[in-house]
Amino acid sequence: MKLQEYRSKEILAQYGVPLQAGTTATTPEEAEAIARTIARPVVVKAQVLVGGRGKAGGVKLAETPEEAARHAEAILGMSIKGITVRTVLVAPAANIASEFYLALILDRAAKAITVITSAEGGVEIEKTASTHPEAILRMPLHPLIGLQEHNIRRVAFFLGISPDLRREFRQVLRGLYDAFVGTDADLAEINPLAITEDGRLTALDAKIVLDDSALARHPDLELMRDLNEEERSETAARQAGINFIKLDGSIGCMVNGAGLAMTTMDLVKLAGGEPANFLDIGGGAKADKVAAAFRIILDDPNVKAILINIFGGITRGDEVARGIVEARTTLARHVPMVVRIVGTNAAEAAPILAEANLITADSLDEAAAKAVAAARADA
Amino acid sequence: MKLQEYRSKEILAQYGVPLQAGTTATTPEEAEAIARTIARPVVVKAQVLVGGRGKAGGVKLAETPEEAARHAEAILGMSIKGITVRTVLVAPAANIASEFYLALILDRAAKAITVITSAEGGVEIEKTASTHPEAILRMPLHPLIGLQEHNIRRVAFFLGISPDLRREFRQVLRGLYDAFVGTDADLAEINPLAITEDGRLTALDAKIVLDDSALARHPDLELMRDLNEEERSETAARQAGINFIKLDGSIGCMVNGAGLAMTTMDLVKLAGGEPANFLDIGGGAKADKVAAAFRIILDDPNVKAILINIFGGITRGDEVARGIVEARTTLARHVPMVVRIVGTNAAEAAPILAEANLITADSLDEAAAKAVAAARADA
Amino acid sequence: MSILVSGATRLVVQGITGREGEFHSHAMQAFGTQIVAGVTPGKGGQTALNGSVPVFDTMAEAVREVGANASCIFVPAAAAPDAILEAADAAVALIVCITENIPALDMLRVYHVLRQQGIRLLGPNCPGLTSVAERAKVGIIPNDIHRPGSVGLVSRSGTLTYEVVQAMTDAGIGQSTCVGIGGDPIVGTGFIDVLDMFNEDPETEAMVMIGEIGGEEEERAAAFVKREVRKPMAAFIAGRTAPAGRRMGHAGAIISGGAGTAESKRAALDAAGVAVADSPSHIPQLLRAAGVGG
Amino acid sequence: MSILVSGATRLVVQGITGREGEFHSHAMQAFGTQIVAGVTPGKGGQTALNGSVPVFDTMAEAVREVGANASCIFVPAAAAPDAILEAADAAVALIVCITENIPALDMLRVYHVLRQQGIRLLGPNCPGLTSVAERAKVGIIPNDIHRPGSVGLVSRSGTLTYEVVQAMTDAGIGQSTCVGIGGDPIVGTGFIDVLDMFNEDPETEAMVMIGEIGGEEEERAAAFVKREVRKPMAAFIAGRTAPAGRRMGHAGAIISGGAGTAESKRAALDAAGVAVADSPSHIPQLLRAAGVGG
Repeated sequence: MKLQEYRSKEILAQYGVPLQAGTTATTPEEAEAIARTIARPVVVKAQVLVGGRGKAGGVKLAETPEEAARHAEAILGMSIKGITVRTVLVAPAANIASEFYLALILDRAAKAITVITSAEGGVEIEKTASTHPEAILRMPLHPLIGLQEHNIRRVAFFLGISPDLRREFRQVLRGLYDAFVGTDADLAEINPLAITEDGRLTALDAKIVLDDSALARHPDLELMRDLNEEERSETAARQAGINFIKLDGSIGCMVNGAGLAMTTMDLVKLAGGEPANFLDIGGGAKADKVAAAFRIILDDPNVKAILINIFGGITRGDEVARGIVEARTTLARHVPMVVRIVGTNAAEAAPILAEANLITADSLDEAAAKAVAAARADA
Repeated sequence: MKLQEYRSKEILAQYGVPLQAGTTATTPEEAEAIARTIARPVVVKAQVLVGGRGKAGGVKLAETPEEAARHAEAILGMSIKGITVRTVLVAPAANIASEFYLALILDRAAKAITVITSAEGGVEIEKTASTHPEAILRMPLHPLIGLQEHNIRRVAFFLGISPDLRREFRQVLRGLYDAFVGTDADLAEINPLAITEDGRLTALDAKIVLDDSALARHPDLELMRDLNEEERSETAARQAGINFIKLDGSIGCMVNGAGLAMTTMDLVKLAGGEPANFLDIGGGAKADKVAAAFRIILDDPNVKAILINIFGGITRGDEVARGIVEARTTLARHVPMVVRIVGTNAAEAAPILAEANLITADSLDEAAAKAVAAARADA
Repeated sequence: MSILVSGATRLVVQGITGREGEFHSHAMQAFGTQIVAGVTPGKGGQTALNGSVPVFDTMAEAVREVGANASCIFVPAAAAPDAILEAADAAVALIVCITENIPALDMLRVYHVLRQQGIRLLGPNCPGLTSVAERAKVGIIPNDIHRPGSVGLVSRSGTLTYEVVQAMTDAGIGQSTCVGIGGDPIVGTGFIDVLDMFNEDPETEAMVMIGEIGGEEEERAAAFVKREVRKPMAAFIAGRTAPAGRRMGHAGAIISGGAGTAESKRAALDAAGVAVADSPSHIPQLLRAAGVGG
Repeated sequence: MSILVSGATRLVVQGITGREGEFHSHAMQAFGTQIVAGVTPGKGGQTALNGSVPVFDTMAEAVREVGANASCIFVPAAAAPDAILEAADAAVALIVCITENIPALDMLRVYHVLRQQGIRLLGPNCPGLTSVAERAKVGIIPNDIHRPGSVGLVSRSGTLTYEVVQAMTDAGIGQSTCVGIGGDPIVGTGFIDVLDMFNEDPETEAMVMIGEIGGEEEERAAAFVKREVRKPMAAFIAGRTAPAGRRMGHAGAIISGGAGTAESKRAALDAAGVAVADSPSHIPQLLRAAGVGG
């Protein structure tokens, strides 16, 4: 789960990272009022989870509170990569002497929390990696004892942090690490970490991405989820315990298992169609879950047909078949359904599906072809 | 550094271990006043760092505050294994249903913090170990990730802790572990850990021994040192940065290096004498340190001769020689001194010692023999 | 023959008294797996699987009392890392963790502790593995999809694995061992580990690898195959249509920073001489084409 | 010949600009050790040892820039564990830590991290080691007490080691390598490790072991010697007169619960066929009696 800049900064501030958090506003008037209370100039920043907000005009400097209000007015309601800006962050602007990139990631290859840092701050690390990779230090930390003082020293010397700022730098990296571990993050990034002209270290922008699997033990962080930036259907799916991602095609997919769900999408494409979604219904899908999955899929008006692909293992085929038949009666909208059930209790599922006059298929390839055909016929 | 029972309990209570700490008293009146404020009966316990206080009559049960005062009167001033009792602990007495032994040690062989536990509480673990070792569970913890929930479960099941007390037991062991790590302990022991007749877990007695090397980062714990139970000369040595242990013989020893200091003692004994002390003066001993060492050695009236054995390495022989000569002039009392200096700058040391008319020796065996002879002559 | 499990496997099931643990223990036992114990803290002294198996409070007892040498874990995510560490401390040789949604930082720790102890972990978030010829299964792969044979299969997925195994069985191509390594970012055993074992296993004549988007394990496996493997191999990679930056069900299935795409993995495998299928159903014909018999 | 260090040792001194670090670096250089760098955070870019050696801010630089492969640590106790971990992260093959009074729990952690990384640590609280024939010394053992020869010496002590070495040299018995393992309860390298290396070292014909009260390392070493060692051996154990329950200077030198006495160690060594001396000065004659020549 990605956190907004202002949420990420709230967290880093709690862990002692020096920064000027600023305050969020949802109206120009609020932005103006906030600007009045802090040192000028201020910066007004769109709070969206997509990249490139600067280029899109979502970050503006204001010399006066009135200017802050005008900028907020321009930014609020703006659409950045399809996301409507609903919140801006108003914070004191810094006079930047130099900028760094400093991040921690969960490094799958190194199987470690890894520091990634560069003296080239303010630009995307992928850009630095492609232009001059030697400017980047990638340092895996020991997985059982974590961030050590010598790790901090090495990063500080790599970045050329001056002796008088080393204590403060230690606080930044220690805080970033503690925040990473404390929130179960996948990524905790400060970009840029700036040295101001008056010689202070400060985190000007921050991004934290949380490990979804760990959210269960961080109810406080779960509350930071920004539902405005999530598809309504994805929110509904999450609440129903269904793995769902909305896509742009016309063939709704309902599958058990993530790998098989991706494969089902791939085969729809291979059959000449476009998947409308990724949907993994999980194990042991009963009627209520199937019904929820139907509602979520059909909430998308583009969906012209549904492909249901169940490989019975934990999930029993006949249960799913009954669930489908039962749930179908509750639907607001009807589209052709192609059902393929194999594996555990597939034989028991077959007559149930036949009786309900559902289109069935033996192989996944066949199911995909039938679903694509059905969607075309329906269009 | 050993901590008194009441100090150990203070620490364990801070880490959430359930116990009834009680309050210390140094007079019978105080003991009586304390007894008035707590549930009866109470137990009055001598606070000494030596074992066997129970057998020595240093632990007594009192039904009334008056009885507590009488017991305190008897115990205060009592001598237990040479230590005069100056403090008693007055605490509520428990009705014990069952008792356990539970300790953590720094296990040199396993190179781990190791849980040692037994369902036979209230007796010394060494006794259980010799009578029925199968009643003891010895479980090393992972040195990098520490106490895990499965470790706690295993101990709880080993001890047969009933389901309703498992949460409380978890708190005991978790607290004991956190206290061990938090104070840099060598040993943290609860004996007995009792289940009372009303079904609560409580630590009735506790002992913490701290790692002397870690005291520098625990100034709060250093303040818990009981100077009453330390030889005055040992306190003085510690403050002078000298490793010193008082013994019962007549030959004072001043050596650089712990192994060589022990060896010097051993050779004194082999030569027919008895060492009066262990003294390691450390590296680079200058005149002031040598003078302090002399004062500490001569504070013991049994000392009839001093053997100085220096192997120059870091320490330079001539510096020590000059230190000896200089320090000797400041001494309140004079005894024969046998000086052996070898290694770095031993050649430069020889004329200094000769000029000062000190008895010298080439080998350690010879030095020991001369010191023993000198002590006899002096006696 | 088989890798990792065999008739000598003496399995303990952690969480045997739970709904899933019990269901799958029955299936494992029905398949032929020798289940010697269950562990559920607090239920020591009871029995499970219709009285056929003793239940202990701790793994230490299960190992001491009945000589368990492998463990299968059906314990909720919050307690699963501790269960794995408990099994490792009890020194079983193989631990298979079925549990999904274990926090990655917990697994990081567990991974390194087990590695240092020299204990093999499969998973978490995996369907386990099945030795077809030896009738030994540790995990949840359905019993009746197999046919004994000489193809070793390794996969990051669950039901997709079943799909491929079923397709092989239907085509008359049998399996030696089928291994699901799990869909999480940090898993105990990777593709290369399993491919290496198959490569050394005299009874495995060909291999199938089922990958998916995310990470670079498939690319590394391809490099390993190119260097070390001479047995015929086919592969399938799921997620060609997966959008970047989204986690596709599995915690590990995400394309990030341009890395981890299906195309990158397919290209790497192709370059390593592995036949890459467009659909799971094509796997059998690719194997046949590579000379794999019944 | 020698164990652990040789002419190929490229030493970096951590804490080279400190008083002790500088003093002993000069001595090591004078003995013949190849010191290639110093490390003092914040003093990178300076030089040490009369301009002969560059100083770096980090161990990573020292290894990268001048190919250091061993480190000697003269860093105060509060910073020493981190310095050891830094050296290990920089992947030098040998780390010798002279520092005393390092908290035991810090060393516990360091010990296991280094073990897992496969890096050899000597110490802490040790005098280091000297290869006499190869003129390579890492540590603080005095330069001029040696005589080249074929006896390997291992000791938990500092000055007591010098005493024994001097006695040997005075008696005309030369040394191959002298190793001080340190007097702390948790040290990186134990008696058995060093005895094993001496046992395998073709240039070491006999061994001397100097132990002291506390722990059971000497007893374990005796069992190892009985099992594995066929070279002549003499030993000395300090602390026959040490009282129980008191720490005799070294953090590890304590008799507790009746274990760790000098008599127990002497008896174990005696049973293993090791000649045990009553005084350090007897070591040479015991060696001669065991057939050791000049």
